[in-house]
Amino acid sequence: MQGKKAKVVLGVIGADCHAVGNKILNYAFTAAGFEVVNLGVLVSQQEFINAAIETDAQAILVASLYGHGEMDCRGLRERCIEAGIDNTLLYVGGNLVVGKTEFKQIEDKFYQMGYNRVYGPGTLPDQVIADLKQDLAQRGFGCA
Amino acid sequence: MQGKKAKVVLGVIGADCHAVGNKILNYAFTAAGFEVVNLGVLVSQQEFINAAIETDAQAILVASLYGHGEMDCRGLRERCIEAGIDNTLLYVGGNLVVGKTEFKQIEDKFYQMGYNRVYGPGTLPDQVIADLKQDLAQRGFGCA
Amino acid sequence: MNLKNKKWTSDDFLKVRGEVLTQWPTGAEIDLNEAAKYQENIPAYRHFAKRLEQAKQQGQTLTQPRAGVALINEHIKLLNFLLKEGEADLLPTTIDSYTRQNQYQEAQKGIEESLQTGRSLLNGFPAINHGLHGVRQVVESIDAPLQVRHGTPDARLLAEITIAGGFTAFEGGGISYNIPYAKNVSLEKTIIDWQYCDRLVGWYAENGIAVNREPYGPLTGTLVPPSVSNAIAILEGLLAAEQGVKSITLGYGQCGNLMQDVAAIRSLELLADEYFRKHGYQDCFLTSVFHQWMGGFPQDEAKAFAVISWGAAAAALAKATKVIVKTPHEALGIPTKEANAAGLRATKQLLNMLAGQVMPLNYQLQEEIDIISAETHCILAKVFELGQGDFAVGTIRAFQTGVLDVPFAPSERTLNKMLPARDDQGAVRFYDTGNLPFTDDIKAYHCDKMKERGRVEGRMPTFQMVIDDIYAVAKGRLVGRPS
Amino acid sequence: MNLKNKKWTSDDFLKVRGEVLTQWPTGAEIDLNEAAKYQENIPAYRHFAKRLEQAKQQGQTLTQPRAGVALINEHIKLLNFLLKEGEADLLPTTIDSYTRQNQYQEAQKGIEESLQTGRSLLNGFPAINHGLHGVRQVVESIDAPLQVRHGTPDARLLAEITIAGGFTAFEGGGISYNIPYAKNVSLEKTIIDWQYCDRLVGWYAENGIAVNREPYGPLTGTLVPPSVSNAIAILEGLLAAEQGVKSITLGYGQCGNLMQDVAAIRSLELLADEYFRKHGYQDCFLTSVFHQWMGGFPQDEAKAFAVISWGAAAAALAKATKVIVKTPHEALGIPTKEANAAGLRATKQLLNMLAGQVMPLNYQLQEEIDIISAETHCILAKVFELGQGDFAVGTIRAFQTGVLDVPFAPSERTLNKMLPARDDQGAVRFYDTGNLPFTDDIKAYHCDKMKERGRVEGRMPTFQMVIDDIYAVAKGRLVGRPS
Ligand code: B12
Ligand code: B12
Repeated sequence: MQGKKAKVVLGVIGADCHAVGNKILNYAFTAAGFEVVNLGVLVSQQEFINAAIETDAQAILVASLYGHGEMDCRGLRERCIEAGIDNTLLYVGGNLVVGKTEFKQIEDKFYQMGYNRVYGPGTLPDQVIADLKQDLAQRGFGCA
Repeated sequence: MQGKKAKVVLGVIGADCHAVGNKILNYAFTAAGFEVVNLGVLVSQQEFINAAIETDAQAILVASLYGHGEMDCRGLRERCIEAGIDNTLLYVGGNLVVGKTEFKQIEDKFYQMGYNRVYGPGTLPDQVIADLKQDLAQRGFGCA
Repeated sequence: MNLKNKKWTSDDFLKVRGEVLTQWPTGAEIDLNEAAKYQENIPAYRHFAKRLEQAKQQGQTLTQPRAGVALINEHIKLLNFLLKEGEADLLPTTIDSYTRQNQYQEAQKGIEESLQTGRSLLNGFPAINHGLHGVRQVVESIDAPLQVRHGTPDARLLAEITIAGGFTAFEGGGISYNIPYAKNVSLEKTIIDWQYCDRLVGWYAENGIAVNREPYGPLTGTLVPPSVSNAIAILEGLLAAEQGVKSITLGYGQCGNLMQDVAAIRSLELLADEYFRKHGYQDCFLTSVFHQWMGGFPQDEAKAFAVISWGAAAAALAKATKVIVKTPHEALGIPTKEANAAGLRATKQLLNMLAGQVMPLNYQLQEEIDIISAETHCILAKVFELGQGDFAVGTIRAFQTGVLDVPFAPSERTLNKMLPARDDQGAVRFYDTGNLPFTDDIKAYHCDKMKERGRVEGRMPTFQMVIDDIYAVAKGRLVGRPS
Repeated sequence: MNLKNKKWTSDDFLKVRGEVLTQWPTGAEIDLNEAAKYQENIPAYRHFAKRLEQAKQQGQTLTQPRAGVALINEHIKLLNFLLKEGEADLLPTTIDSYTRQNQYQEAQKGIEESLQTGRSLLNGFPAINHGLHGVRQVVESIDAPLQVRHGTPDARLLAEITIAGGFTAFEGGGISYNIPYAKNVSLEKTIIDWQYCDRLVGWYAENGIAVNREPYGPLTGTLVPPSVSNAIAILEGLLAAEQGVKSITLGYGQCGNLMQDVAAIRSLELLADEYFRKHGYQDCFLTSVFHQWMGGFPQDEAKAFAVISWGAAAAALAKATKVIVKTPHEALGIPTKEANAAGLRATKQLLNMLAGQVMPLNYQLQEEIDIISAETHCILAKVFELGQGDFAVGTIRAFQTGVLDVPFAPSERTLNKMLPARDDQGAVRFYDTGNLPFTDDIKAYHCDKMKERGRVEGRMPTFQMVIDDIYAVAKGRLVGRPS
């Protein structure tokens, strides 16, 4: 599979309309050689699942900025399993809970929900790209 | 003694040169009808004692702004006693210790050193004047 | 209904109203005549429009925070804290995001989970679920003017419930609460829905109650050039005035370059007066609002305080009627009430220290006023032309053709062809004017400014420059320099 | 020795030097030639004068905190913290008050008590007691330019030890470290003692090492009108230049009205250039320092951050070469290192956001520059006249006659006849010009300004107005209004 472009589904979950980070992540992942399926903002869990199945994506990058992330993100891993795409990497990032909170707490919460990587506010795309490349390489997917 | 002007000795102790508060206290106590013996800044303990004895003052108002108050103010009560003016009221105010500290702690420290009243930063003259009038009245000194 | 910039008939209004009030059970609680009586009893100092008029006349700048939590009692406590510890002049009630998307079921879940866990799991106050009585409980517990702040494309029921409940000001508009807050909602629909809200406010005005309306000025809060936000603010103001609104506050989000920020508010006030007069709305009382920096904030609280203070200073020097205040927690999450009050106090300190200080006119300020005004005129003239004399119709066509365009917006209803970037002094310029209807002179002006910056940085203006600018303030600067 | 503004002879210098070095045992450790060699090895980026020159040429404003504690290791930790966590460009070593009063015995007690209790009982670093080796330990542990900041009327031994120890900048002057810091010390003596310090720095300059000197600009920090502090700054600068100093930073303490503050720095720079050229010191490199608000601070940290930020903004808009930074603990006590770093970071954020933004000339700024310059000229001309062409002699006579006068100073050597107060916009004016040698026009100007304020406040200008102004910033405003 060497040389094939890795595919990621990108979107902002729930009733969240924060678009700026989404546009930048889209730009950065594309520039880094990924094929990005960008669902934009206001994306439901089902839309994430459908897009991942349709495009056979290696990872779903879920953003939540507006504070309802805890409620919105719960159950996505279970839906992946139901949909038979339990191998898909789930990354989540943004301002994940309401209010300023110790990041370690948030991380644990989202790990328990089945997310593979959890990013706090202020994360730069480069870091996420490097992590994803590493995770994909570990899974034997040599990417761009 | 009704009607007689109460006398206070005013000064900034130690190597402290903060003059603004001193000038304002001088003005305010004078305006409130006290006779103020203002020693200004950079006043030693002995100068306070001497002035109080010479003028037969009812109170000594010690200011310390610059942070060395703890070292500078220690022992003044003992000197009063030695000098036979142990009845003199001792007030102290300003930024009494180095650094931002819980005021309660500072207060206790200076009470233990024998000061009758302790004032923190931001004290307005009116409050001190009211307190002094009350303390003097209790001691049977009806003032202006 | 056919979109037109024309005051709705009573029949049209009442017909739609019937549907609106059934969107959620609490809609049934509202009786307009009873509501008008309730509003009449609100004393002047708690009345938003009156307080703003007074401030404008006295040359004062008032402070207002954002704040809202899920539960009524907690919300009341929060607002009273901001009033006392934050010395706020005006108070908000920020609505949660589910309500903004009309997902009242989700909001209900949020209320219940908040009750269970004892902490607010919603990012705002779900006013519709709390209903008329819940809203009035808030109104009656807060001794200050109260405004609803949200971001709701379809806010008709929210307007009905909160105004009947005693709120005296309502933020939003058909453009400004669609393009930055929605993905795929028809502009035609949101403009019509906001005509409804404005007509409702117009109805109150006809009954002697001037509820204040405030189009949402900063849009995406991210490098929006002043002429773009000013044009949209004036358009929404005109649409509101046509429906009978008599108190309007036009807004602008700080860009960070002082001369440009002061010029933006001056130009907004000047042009709004001009357009309102020209189109027959001179009886509408206009005020202005300056939003402290709306883009990404630094995480460090000391640095955040600096950004907040700079916004306060610019608002004071621009003499805006009110300023919307950020908090030292901005980059991280909904602020605690303490952090919110701290932002307010910092702002108040500077507004007081700068009271009486105005930015004197100078060549640079004049240049900024001139360029912003020229651009705004270009846009508004073209919108008018596209609409064949109808600003509502023109707006739709302007967005379709990119004559109006909002950068970094989530909405698919804006072309996203225009791209802003900062010049060497940090003023927001156009890296690409897209389809904005600017003269060649104006285009050349921006092109020169971008080239000048490029020269200083030793790089060609590219999209990377735009990205660098987006991150800049959070990283401690205004202009995103190459590292 | 007879006071004259004339470069000391080598003989005179060496004679006095013999006495100075015996004031405290550590004086014996100094060897000037060895010290010059030590200074030579300090790299340019750690060299104060060079860093300032570079900043001025690049239009940068550098940040510098105040900081000093009793013990060497703690002091090093503190400075490194401010460098890393505060992002400070320049670092200080603030000297304790006993050392400032030459009470080295008391300072020693402070060191010992600090060692015992484990917290600094001194309000600064007792450099003389720590001696040459202690000082060098600090210098070698800090990777940034270092300045001595103090307030010492007789700082001769301090200058000897700290400069030999590797400090590349030394604050103070015969007027500015007497009048605000002493009660009854002869001006003649302090000017002579500071000629000594300047001659010492001049000696280093002759040996190729430009140690920076900074007259202390803000004086009492309390409503000092710009022309008064500018005149004294220029005088001290001229006296230093005569002794051979080649790098001088002139200072000004923020008053709070933006136009006045920017004008004060501009006028200071313009006039200093003029006087230095006129008197033959054009080879002296001049830079400027803006002190964030030096008067009473608000206790609330959020409000303190606002005051700090406003100082940062004014410094940036005035394009001062460096800014001395306050902390959110200012009103309460010596700041923790965290609070100190927070003040620095807030300041840095604004300096970076305002880099490239300058205050454009405008009629109000011009008016302020004109009035400050006119006043400063009046004062300096009269000093020159009183000294029959000698600025040192003239200074003594000027203070005796009130031609120079510093408000709220502890010193009995200033007449204290002049009284400042704010006008309605918050600019610091003269409530009473005392014996300042102003023209009738200038006096009338201030009188009008005070009357204008009186009218607005509905009260006659009285001393109460002055008192209200002294408390104002701490209470959250600039102008002390009647309540
Ligand atoms: C102006 C000022 C100066 C000026 C003083 C000019 C002058 N000669 O007067 C200058 C710049 C010269 C100066 C120098 C120094 N200062 Co200073 N200064 C201040 C500042 C900013 C304001 C003081 C002031 O004038 N306030 C206005 C007057 C009206 O208020 P006040 O002085 O507080 O007095 C009122 C009350 O406190 C009370 N009060 C005062 N005394 C008394 C006494 C009694 C009996 C009562 C009842 C009430 C009372 O009533 C007064 C009237 O309302 C304060 C911080 C602040 N408050 O914001 C620091 C401050 C006092 N200074 C401080 C320090 C450390 C110094 C220096 C050592 C310099 C340094 N580290 O850089 C030197 C000291 C030199 C010396 N030998 O004393 C520290 C003290 C720290 C501490 N206690 O932990 C402070 C708190 C700043 C800080 N946070 O670091 N300073
Ligand atoms: C601009 C902005 C807005 C604009 C958005 C315009 C738009 N449509 O995009 C407007 C003004 C419309 C807005 C609205 C609201 N906002 Co807002 N907004 C911001 C702000 C100031 C900046 C966001 C931004 O654009 N940053 C720049 C981009 C580049 O960074 P970013 O979004 O953080 O994304 C980066 C990283 O986080 C990371 N990342 C993000 N997602 C993901 C996902 C993955 C998988 C990974 C790996 C990484 C990653 O990478 C991105 C690129 O570097 C932030 C606060 C801040 N950060 O300073 C608040 C903030 C996000 N908003 C907030 C809130 C609450 C709201 C509102 C509810 C309004 C309100 N209370 O007033 C509404 C929400 C409406 C809705 N339905 O969503 C809160 C969220 C609170 C919380 N989580 O506790 C914040 C934190 C402000 C605050 N402290 O209150 N907002």
